[in-house]
Amino acid sequence: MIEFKSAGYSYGGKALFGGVDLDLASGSFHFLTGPSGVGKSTLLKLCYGELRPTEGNVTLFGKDLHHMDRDELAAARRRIGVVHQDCQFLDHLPLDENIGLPLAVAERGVLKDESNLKELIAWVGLSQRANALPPELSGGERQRAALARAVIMSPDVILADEPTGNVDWEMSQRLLRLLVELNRMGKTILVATHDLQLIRAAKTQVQARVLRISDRQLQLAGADL
Amino acid sequence: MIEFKSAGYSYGGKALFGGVDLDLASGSFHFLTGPSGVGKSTLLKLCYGELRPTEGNVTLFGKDLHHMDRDELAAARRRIGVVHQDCQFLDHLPLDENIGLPLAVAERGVLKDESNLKELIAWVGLSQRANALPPELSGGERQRAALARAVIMSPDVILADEPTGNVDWEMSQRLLRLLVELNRMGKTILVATHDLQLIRAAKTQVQARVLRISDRQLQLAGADL
Amino acid sequence: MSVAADFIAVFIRDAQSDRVVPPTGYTATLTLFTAGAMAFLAVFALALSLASGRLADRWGEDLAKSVTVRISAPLDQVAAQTAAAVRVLETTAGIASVRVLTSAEQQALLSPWFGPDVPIDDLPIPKLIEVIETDDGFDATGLRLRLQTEAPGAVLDDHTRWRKPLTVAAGRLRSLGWTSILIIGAATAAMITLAANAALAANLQVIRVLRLIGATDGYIARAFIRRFTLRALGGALIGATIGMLAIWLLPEAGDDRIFLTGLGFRQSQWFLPLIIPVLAAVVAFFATRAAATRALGRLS
Amino acid sequence: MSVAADFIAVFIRDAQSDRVVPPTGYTATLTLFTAGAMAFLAVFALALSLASGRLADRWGEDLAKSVTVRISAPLDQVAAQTAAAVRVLETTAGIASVRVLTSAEQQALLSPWFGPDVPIDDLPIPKLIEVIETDDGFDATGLRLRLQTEAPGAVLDDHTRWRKPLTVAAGRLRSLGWTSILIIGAATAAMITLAANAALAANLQVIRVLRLIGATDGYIARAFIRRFTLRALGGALIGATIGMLAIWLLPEAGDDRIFLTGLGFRQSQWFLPLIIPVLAAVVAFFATRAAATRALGRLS
Ligand SMILES: Nc1ncnc2c1ncn2[C@@H]1O[C@H](COP(=O)(O)OP(=O)(O)OP(=O)(O)O)[C@@H](O)[C@H]1O
Ligand SMILES: Nc1ncnc2c1ncn2[C@@H]1O[C@H](COP(=O)(O)OP(=O)(O)OP(=O)(O)O)[C@@H](O)[C@H]1O
Ligand SMILES: [Mg+2]
Ligand SMILES: [Mg+2]
Repeated sequence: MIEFKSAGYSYGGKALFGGVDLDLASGSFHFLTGPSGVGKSTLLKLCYGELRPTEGNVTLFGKDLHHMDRDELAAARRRIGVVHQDCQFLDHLPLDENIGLPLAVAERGVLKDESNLKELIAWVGLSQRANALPPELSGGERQRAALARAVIMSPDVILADEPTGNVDWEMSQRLLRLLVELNRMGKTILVATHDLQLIRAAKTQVQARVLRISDRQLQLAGADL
Repeated sequence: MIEFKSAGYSYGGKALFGGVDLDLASGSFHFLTGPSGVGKSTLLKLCYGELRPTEGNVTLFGKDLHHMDRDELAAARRRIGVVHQDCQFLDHLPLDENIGLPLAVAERGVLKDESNLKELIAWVGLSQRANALPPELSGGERQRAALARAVIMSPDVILADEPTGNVDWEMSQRLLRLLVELNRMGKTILVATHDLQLIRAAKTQVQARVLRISDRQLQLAGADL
Repeated sequence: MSVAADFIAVFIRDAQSDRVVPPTGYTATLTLFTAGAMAFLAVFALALSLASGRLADRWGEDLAKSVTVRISAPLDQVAAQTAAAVRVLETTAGIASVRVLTSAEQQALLSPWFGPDVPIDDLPIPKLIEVIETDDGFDATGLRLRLQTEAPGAVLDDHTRWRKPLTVAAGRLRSLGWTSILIIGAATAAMITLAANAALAANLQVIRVLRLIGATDGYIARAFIRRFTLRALGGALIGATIGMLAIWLLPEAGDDRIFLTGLGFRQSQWFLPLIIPVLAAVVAFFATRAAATRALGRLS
Repeated sequence: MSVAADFIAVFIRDAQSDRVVPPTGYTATLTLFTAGAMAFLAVFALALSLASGRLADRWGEDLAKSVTVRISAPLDQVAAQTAAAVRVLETTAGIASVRVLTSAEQQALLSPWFGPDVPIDDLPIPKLIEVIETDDGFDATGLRLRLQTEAPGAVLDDHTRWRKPLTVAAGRLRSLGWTSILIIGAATAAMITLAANAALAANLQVIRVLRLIGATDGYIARAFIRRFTLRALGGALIGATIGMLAIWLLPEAGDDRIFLTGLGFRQSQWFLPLIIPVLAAVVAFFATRAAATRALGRLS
């Protein structure tokens, strides 16, 4: 689905990482970890084309990011669900419309009354808050909503950046179960997190590989995780 | 310093909690916990007057929130350092100026070259990023910067809302040490978090009380924490 | 998408993308108001231009081409010299018509000064010949020379020099009007561009979110373009209508030979101000389109 | 803080609070440009008003109060009747001065029509008496009756009726100018208010952060007010200067008795357009102040 070929990224000269070879194969489940500021979010941004690699290549669905035009990129993004670290919403739309936004943008219509949407909102525990505006949500509620929005389109790939930073342990387990279930349905999943407990819990449920950025390299984490 | 007298809050009729009696005495260290959406951030907002209680009273530095005018509130806020859950910065100012902002606003001048500021920035591990604009920071870097901004003025009270949600375990221990040290210097501290590990780690270093919101009540958590 | 298709799309309701782009608040009102105020001013400038134009034209026709030849001669020679002068004039190239004023006409000319009862015929006052030039005009120096030999008492008197400044003034007023319209138009375009840019800048966050979840540039731009174009159109329509109403209500003095008592539109001219809202919409369309393209280009 | 102190504070540099409030980008340019364009238009409207005003005044003085009495009588009675009429006029209330035109003057009046060599004195044409009214004017009917008995050949001829429409036109043009100035002023105020509101709305996040870390309302408002006021002042200064330059460069025809060939300022009038930027600054100050107060009031 998404492939890195000796890809690297640097913000204005300062290389974050380089020579990354990575294949997010269909149906795979990856964790990405590493200390704060090491480049986890940056690597995720390469996966959905918010950034282009400053060295090497990144291929989305078989097409090189360097050669995709803006509309192709938009099309590719509709196949990728992303939970951003700073979960961004449209503050003037109620939560359910925000979660349904990818459907609206894909011009499949606003499916406010679709049962799938309602079910999903219930799963992340936001049924009570469906009509609230994003600024009226608590931190954890926003994070759950972001995850719901990322999966609503049933995308091929789901990228989640620190999806459980603001929720309690029980809720984080619940969100993890959602991701695991989607992975069992064949979705490709990549989760960036610093929460090692979450990774350990996941490994009991799913065959997941744990990647770690250190020394400007992407490494496979040892069995200690 | 900050006192709740049978205070309660409800957003448009839906009561979050009520009858809260709480005294954040000078030099005390409190944790506030509870599941996502239970009202932790709301309770903190009452502590610095972003919200006024819908029932009962909240007193800041001996003055009732209900009777404070806008300039009095501003003055009180200069004695309270806050780490907001969605760490907000001025995106057009570099990080060091953002961290020094409370000094500027208190009209004590922009102390860009003050050693205190530099030291603090180094403590939260941001020396390398001092000239970056906030949107160029990683999630964890923003959170650390927010904590630095909260303590720069050496305020009497420090309120931190989920200050370690986006940083790894080592960094969170480091930030905790900063708070503990400030508490030893006599500052009043209240940290809202869902990270029970952090609370446990803190209890080994400092005499902290753990509060929990549940059943719309503020309760003292048992010895299990 | 082609420009034309884009423009037509502006007028097709799209509830969904209208909802996705947040209300643009003050910039929206600003656009509406700016378009309205500017259209109002433009209507007045247009009326001023048209009225001065009418005036300049009329004076141009009535006066610029009118010349008088005056015969001052002893009473017994007047008739002969007049006839001679008329012959000369009739054979001069560039003269359309020649007419000797009657006593009654000459009396009418004098009456403001001397009252209606001057016995013109008995007086040794000059005879006047009215000459209408062709568009090409005639050679005044040559004519003067010929008149001197044929009718020594004839004096060629060119009225244009009395009236010229008035024609010039009318022309200048007209160009002042057109210049104002140009300035107003340019200012409106600039203001709408800036307002659109401000709205886009304020909504950069929204645009970023939309891009990130896979919205195409067209989808995002459309909503902004539609909003600003319709707002400029609406505002300009309101402004132009109020302007036209104001002009229609202006008291109209009968004689529009006199300056600006007839500051208004004549018949079909009433349709001219209606072009203003159309122009405003077109300007807003291109301004917002350029602004949106630029803003989107900055996002990945 | 008092309004006056607030206003003065605008002109005191405060590098720190200027830095804290983010650059307002397009709304800033918009304000600058709006103020400039509107000031430019206002200068022209002012020039138009002043020129028409001058004209109306001059015609008012020269013509509205000038009346002629015409003595048409047999040649031998002219002198006696003229003297009688002058006596009557001199004793009439509301008449400031009375003067019999000399032959030379009468000849000058006639020369456009008859050439310079009419032998006025030998002709039985009427004698003219120029009468200047006082501001209050005189009773025309009463005067006519008295003249009829004392000097039967005297005819009171009121020039005002010939020139009145011109005076009316000039007056109307002047009020058109003033109306434009008012509309331009109101539109500018509205636009600056809206631009300030847009800027505040776009910066709500910044304002919230500042409030949360303990900034007072005054501190926050000051930075916005200063910015918009200075921008309106600067823009209007530029616009007014360009406008004045344009008017100064207009070719000036000599005789400003003729409409608008003298569209310009006279001596001290050149200072009048300089009031425009001051007014723009004051308007911007109050507009931004109100907008900031409102925006801040919405935050806790
Ligand atoms: N736009 C940018 N311009 C310059 N530097 C940037 C930019 N974005 C991020 N950085 C820097 O690049 C580094 C990596 O950022 P990134 O967000 O990828 O970290 P991260 O691993 O996600 O960290 P965290 O766990 O704190 O979220 C950080 O030091 C950050 O300051
Ligand atoms: N402005 C608002 N209007 C209406 N409801 C609100 C508003 N702000 C918060 N809420 C609701 O109040 C509840 C408590 O919010 P709060 O932010 O205090 O929760 P929290 O305990 O901090 O949760 P988290 O751990 O997820 O941050 C939530 O359900 C939230 O949706
Ligand atoms: Mg990150
Ligand atoms: Mg919270």
